[in-house]
Amino acid sequence: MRFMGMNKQDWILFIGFSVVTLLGPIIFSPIGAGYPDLLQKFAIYGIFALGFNILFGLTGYLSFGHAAFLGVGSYTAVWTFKLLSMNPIPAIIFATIIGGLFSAAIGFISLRRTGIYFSILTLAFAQMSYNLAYSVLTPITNGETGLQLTQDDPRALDVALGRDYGAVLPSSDLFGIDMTGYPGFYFCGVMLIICFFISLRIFRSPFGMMLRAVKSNQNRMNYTGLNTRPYALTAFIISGMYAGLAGGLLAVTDPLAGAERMQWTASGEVVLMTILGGAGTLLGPVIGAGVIKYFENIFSAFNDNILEQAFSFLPETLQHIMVQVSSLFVGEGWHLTLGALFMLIVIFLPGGLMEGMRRIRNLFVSKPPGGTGSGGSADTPVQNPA
Amino acid sequence: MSILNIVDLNKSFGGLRALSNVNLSIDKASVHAIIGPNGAGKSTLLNCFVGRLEPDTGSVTFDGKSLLGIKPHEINQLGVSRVFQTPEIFGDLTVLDNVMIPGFARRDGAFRINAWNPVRRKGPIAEKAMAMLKDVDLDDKADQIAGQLSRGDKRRLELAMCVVQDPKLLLLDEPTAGMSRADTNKTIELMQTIAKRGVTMVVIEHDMHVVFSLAHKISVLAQGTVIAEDLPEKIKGDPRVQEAYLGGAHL
Amino acid sequence: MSKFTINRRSLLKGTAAVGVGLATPTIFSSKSWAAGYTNEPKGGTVTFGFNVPQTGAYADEGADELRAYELAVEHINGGGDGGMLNTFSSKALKGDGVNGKKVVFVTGDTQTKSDAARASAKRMIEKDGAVMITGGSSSGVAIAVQGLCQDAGVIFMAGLTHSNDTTGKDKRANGFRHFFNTEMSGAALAPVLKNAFGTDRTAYHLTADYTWGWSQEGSIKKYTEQLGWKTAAAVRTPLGAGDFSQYITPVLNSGADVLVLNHYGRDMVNSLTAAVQFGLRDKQVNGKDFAIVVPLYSRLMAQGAGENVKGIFGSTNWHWSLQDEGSKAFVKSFGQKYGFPPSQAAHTCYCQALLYADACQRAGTFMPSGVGAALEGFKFDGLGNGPTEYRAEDHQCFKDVLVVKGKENPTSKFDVLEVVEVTPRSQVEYPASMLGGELGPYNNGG
Amino acid sequence: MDAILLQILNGLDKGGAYALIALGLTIIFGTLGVVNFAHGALFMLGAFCAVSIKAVLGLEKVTLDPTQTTAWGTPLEIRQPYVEAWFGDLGATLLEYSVPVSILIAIPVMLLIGIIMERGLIRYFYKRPHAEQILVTFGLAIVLQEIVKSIFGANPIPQPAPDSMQGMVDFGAFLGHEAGNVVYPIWRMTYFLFSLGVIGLVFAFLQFTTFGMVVRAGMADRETVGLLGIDIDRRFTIVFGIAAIVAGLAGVMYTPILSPDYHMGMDFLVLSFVVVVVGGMGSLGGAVLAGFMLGILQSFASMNEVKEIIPGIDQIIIYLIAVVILLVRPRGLMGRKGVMEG
Repeated sequence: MRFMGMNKQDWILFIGFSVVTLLGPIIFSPIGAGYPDLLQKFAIYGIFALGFNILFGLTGYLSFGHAAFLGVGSYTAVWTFKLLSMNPIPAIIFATIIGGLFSAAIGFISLRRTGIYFSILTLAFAQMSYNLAYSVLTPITNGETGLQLTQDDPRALDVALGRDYGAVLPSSDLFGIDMTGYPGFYFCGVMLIICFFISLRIFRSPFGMMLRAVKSNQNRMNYTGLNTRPYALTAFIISGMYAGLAGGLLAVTDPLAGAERMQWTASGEVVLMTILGGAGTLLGPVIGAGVIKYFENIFSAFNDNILEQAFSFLPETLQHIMVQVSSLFVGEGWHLTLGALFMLIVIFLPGGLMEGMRRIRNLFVSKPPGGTGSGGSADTPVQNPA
Repeated sequence: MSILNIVDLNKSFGGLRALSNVNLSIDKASVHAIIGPNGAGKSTLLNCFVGRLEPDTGSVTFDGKSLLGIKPHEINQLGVSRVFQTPEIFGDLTVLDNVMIPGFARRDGAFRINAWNPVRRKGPIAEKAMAMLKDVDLDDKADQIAGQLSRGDKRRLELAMCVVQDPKLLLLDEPTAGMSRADTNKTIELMQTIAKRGVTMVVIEHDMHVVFSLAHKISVLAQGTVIAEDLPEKIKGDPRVQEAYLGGAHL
Repeated sequence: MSKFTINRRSLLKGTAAVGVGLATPTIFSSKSWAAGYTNEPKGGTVTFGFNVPQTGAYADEGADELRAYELAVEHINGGGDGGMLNTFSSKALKGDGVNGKKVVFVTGDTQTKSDAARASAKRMIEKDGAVMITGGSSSGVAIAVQGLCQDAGVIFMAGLTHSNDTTGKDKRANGFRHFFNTEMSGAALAPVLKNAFGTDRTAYHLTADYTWGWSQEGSIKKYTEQLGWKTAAAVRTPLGAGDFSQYITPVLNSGADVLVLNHYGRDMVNSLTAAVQFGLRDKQVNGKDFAIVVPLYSRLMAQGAGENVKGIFGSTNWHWSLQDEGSKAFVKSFGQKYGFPPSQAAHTCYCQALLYADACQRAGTFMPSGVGAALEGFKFDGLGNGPTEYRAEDHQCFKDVLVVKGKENPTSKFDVLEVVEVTPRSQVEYPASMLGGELGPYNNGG
Repeated sequence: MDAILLQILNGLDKGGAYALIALGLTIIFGTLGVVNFAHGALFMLGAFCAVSIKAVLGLEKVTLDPTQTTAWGTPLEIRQPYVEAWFGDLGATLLEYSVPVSILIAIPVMLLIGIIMERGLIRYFYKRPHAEQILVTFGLAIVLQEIVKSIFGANPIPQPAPDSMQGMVDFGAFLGHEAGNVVYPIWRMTYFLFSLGVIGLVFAFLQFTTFGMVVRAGMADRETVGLLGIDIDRRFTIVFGIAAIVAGLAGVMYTPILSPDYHMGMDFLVLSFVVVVVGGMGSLGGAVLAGFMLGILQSFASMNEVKEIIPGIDQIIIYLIAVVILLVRPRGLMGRKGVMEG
């Protein structure tokens, strides 16, 4: 019934998730998303959103500054490449640690306030980081151009191990496997699976329960002998580490770190991913991240030619009209579709896409009578929406 | 042998004197009721025990330790639990979760990252929580979301959340306010069982039926001072109390 | 109850097996391995990737770039009136595509962000099989995408990018730039400024606080100080500052008599609007007329500044009012298709598409090293800028630079700039070693 | 000294814009409890009211002259604005004063937009969590700006002030400084005075009318006011409309200072939230105070003397102030306890 403390349903969820992730190149190619870069982005932003969900979905603290940790992770990883080694392992370890330290500092100050005051504090810190990275901190960040590798980087560890990349610009590789293309995706995919597993454990654990309690009633928590601040701070740091890792992976698959990763719009994006998918659910944020990245990369690429082909079965005038109308929503109009999608989701599916799936499932599967009272339910974990 | 000692407690809000020179001593394993008309300072007094308000002068000692200047969660960890006038529960969580959280708080202290092993329905904390829910007749609603319970159920749930911690001192702020007579009686029974386990209780209550069925000792607060403190039967006849309480009418 | 047995080791093994099993076929079928170079076109078509800003502040410029690319593809494939193909000095392209293959294209949105631009370029390379990426409206993006193309083994034909770094510090073998740079702007502007304002001037710089801005500020300072001008101050302004008035007020009593606005796009529109509003255009300082200079002009953006551009000097890569045969052919072809004249961004992008196609045709391959060799040192004419050379040492085009001035009496809303002087190529040339950087070897991918 | 005086003036017109946007935002917070991320879009719509009105006034009669062609081969167009053709000099003046004229037209238009927005969308979100309010209004903001982009393009559109208001005032001379040292553009002074006027009107409206009294009571305690049997719904709609008007007017008048483009609302969004929070959620006075304070501090931080001491300070000053104020004063300058803390 149980293995490593997890019950059957959770194992099915986890294994299903892993299989879908690893089969990504096949599953997503019919919708035009089966190429390495987008798959990498799915996995990386999935990690980012999973981490953000641990903070926002569980404790309810709405941070508007998480992009800062993503950016710090990227810078750390690129610097690790430059100074130590092109192996991605040290890079992501440092990215995660630095992301965690940075979030500890910002979280410690920001968590002195709650509600929108907290949100604005995190936003302010992230915007300061962004503005400084873009200009004054250029020696560290290389400003607008972004931090890049160069041929004459020291790479102390690689040199010590006698590795020489010759005259070409090195790219990161895991013991000889190049981290671009599909191998890069599998590296990110495995990280996503690990992060999902950790997230699953947190959701089902007493710690996760405490984080939900923080969201539900801080007053009662205090009078129950629980100190809320360290719980919220831990969640903040964990999500900062997830963000740092995601930033590190961005640099692993593409060794360039730009300041705009830290802009408030990037912080807003992860909020939108999480809410779009379903805040507080396990799978939702990953799905939300996928949907937004899909729109950004695929919808924006539709141009009039593609549309004309798509509607070529129609008579010419009708085809023309259809192309005109739909071109408002794709290509350069992809933002419009995204905005409209946010509105529709929030108006009709406040629980995000996960709620939509639940509703669809409920249409087909009638609810088991008597709820959880029947056989084997003693082993189900505390009711948590997956 | 007293567990809670309050000495010369004073608290003013602006010019208003809410508490003046309050002295109280609560015996271990007793039920001590504090009664008094509205605005007498009962809730202010309670808030001074649990770190919600800081008194101007005076001392509050529990089990030999001062309760002043420390945070609510630290006071709770010393063994003081509190039931609020309007139920404070975790509305988004299930009823069972609500009762398990205090269990974890008792086992793990104010903060512990226990993030790897899942919460299970087996094991001492869950079993104790279920037993507690049975005591308050909520065991069949264990999987409901607590926020959807009726008001009376919420109050009993909050009581369960406090009792499951095995507190040394339980503070109750009008535990039966707004309850039906039947519910009130059930609650009285429940509190009597708890009292029998040796839990010290301080009850603020308006309902004299509740007070006299539970209290071993009663203090009467009026205009911020204790005007009487005695056994229930003596308080009943005390003219000062009747004067303060009902302007002379008999209880 | 079923027994749920699975142990960690077998789980990992299984997962890994699935991963490898999946990866193998896709890796071999996708790119490289079997081919000689990345995305070698196998069928009857060859794919170009047009990566332009479609959202954000440069969306209009991006849209104009895209129009130019569509026009170029049409002309390369033999459609339309042939545009500048008729005036182009190289006659390799016959209007039947490139190397016998019809040109098709894919588009993407850079959002004027390095990350988004690279993601979009990667999609074109990994999914759509693009053999060349071109476009863009900012130097940061150009450098980021250029680096990516170098790694992936495709050619990058830069769009509008003006920073020295693109073909200087950050140059790459696979990258080529037709557009001019800040160094050339400085060299071209200096003599004109000397004629207009004399040699006894004090300049005050407002500079967008990022690499392009610094590059621009450095070049203008260098050349004006050679003239004998003094620099009162060089103040960095945040990108997208909106209202620039707080940076303009200190200019008023600074003693400077020239204001140099090292801004582009919206920042240029806003800072210029504020400067004019504070009366700087009509001000007298030290007995001289105060002057404003905008080193890099864009006609599209000048429209946004409206009447404020009148009489203000700057430089530009190309302008539709030029009267050479190439420019006339391009303006006619573009204007008849879209109803308005092309911008300099459209021009440079059109040229880049043509130059790339021509080089492929001459090289007889799309392999980057072959195409690069055909472009290196390539001398051509008839594309609107006079005799031009793609310098082999840094892959930078050298050609005449236009010095322009905001027109006092425009005849239409497109007619906002007038050409003051065409600075000959010889005056704006500099040694390739001056800007540093290493091209490195070509990368053919594969 | 003159430099400082100039930066104070500068901060005042900037602050005027911040205060106007923040005022509307905080009214919506205070009364409706809605976090309106579409407020920047209202500012942008106001600016585009001015653009549209100028476009309508500037509609041109196009005559084709087949004898001449443009450089791109189409017949030369001879254009004359209809208003000039019809009304002569009056028409020319109208075109000249299109920005002030826009104010009159922007008021009903923005009211209408506000009412449609509130009735059509916002009212369904009064009781929903803040995160959902943010998402839906953010989505709305994107939709609005993309629609504007598809009509007007992405480039800034110049919107000059009338000729008579394009000069400078010698402010220093009033104060006995040397003439010509402290001069300030007339339009910016006008903007500052205009913002004061609008702020004054809003305060007077809330202070001296019964409607305003109900709204203020609603800000203090919504539930109780609802219990009094007052039709609070209809009033909320109007409140939203007023906030839209204030944002719109701020936008109309700002166009000669900043050529409007579709993205300007987003640029002001973050800033206006910072202003509101620094002032204290739901506090009208706080919003105005914080608006002017941040405007002036931003101007000071941009001075070369300051930037030499702390490089980059002008890039972060607003956020730095926000952090400091929120740490020292938990609810901003004038915020009340319990508002938006959940």
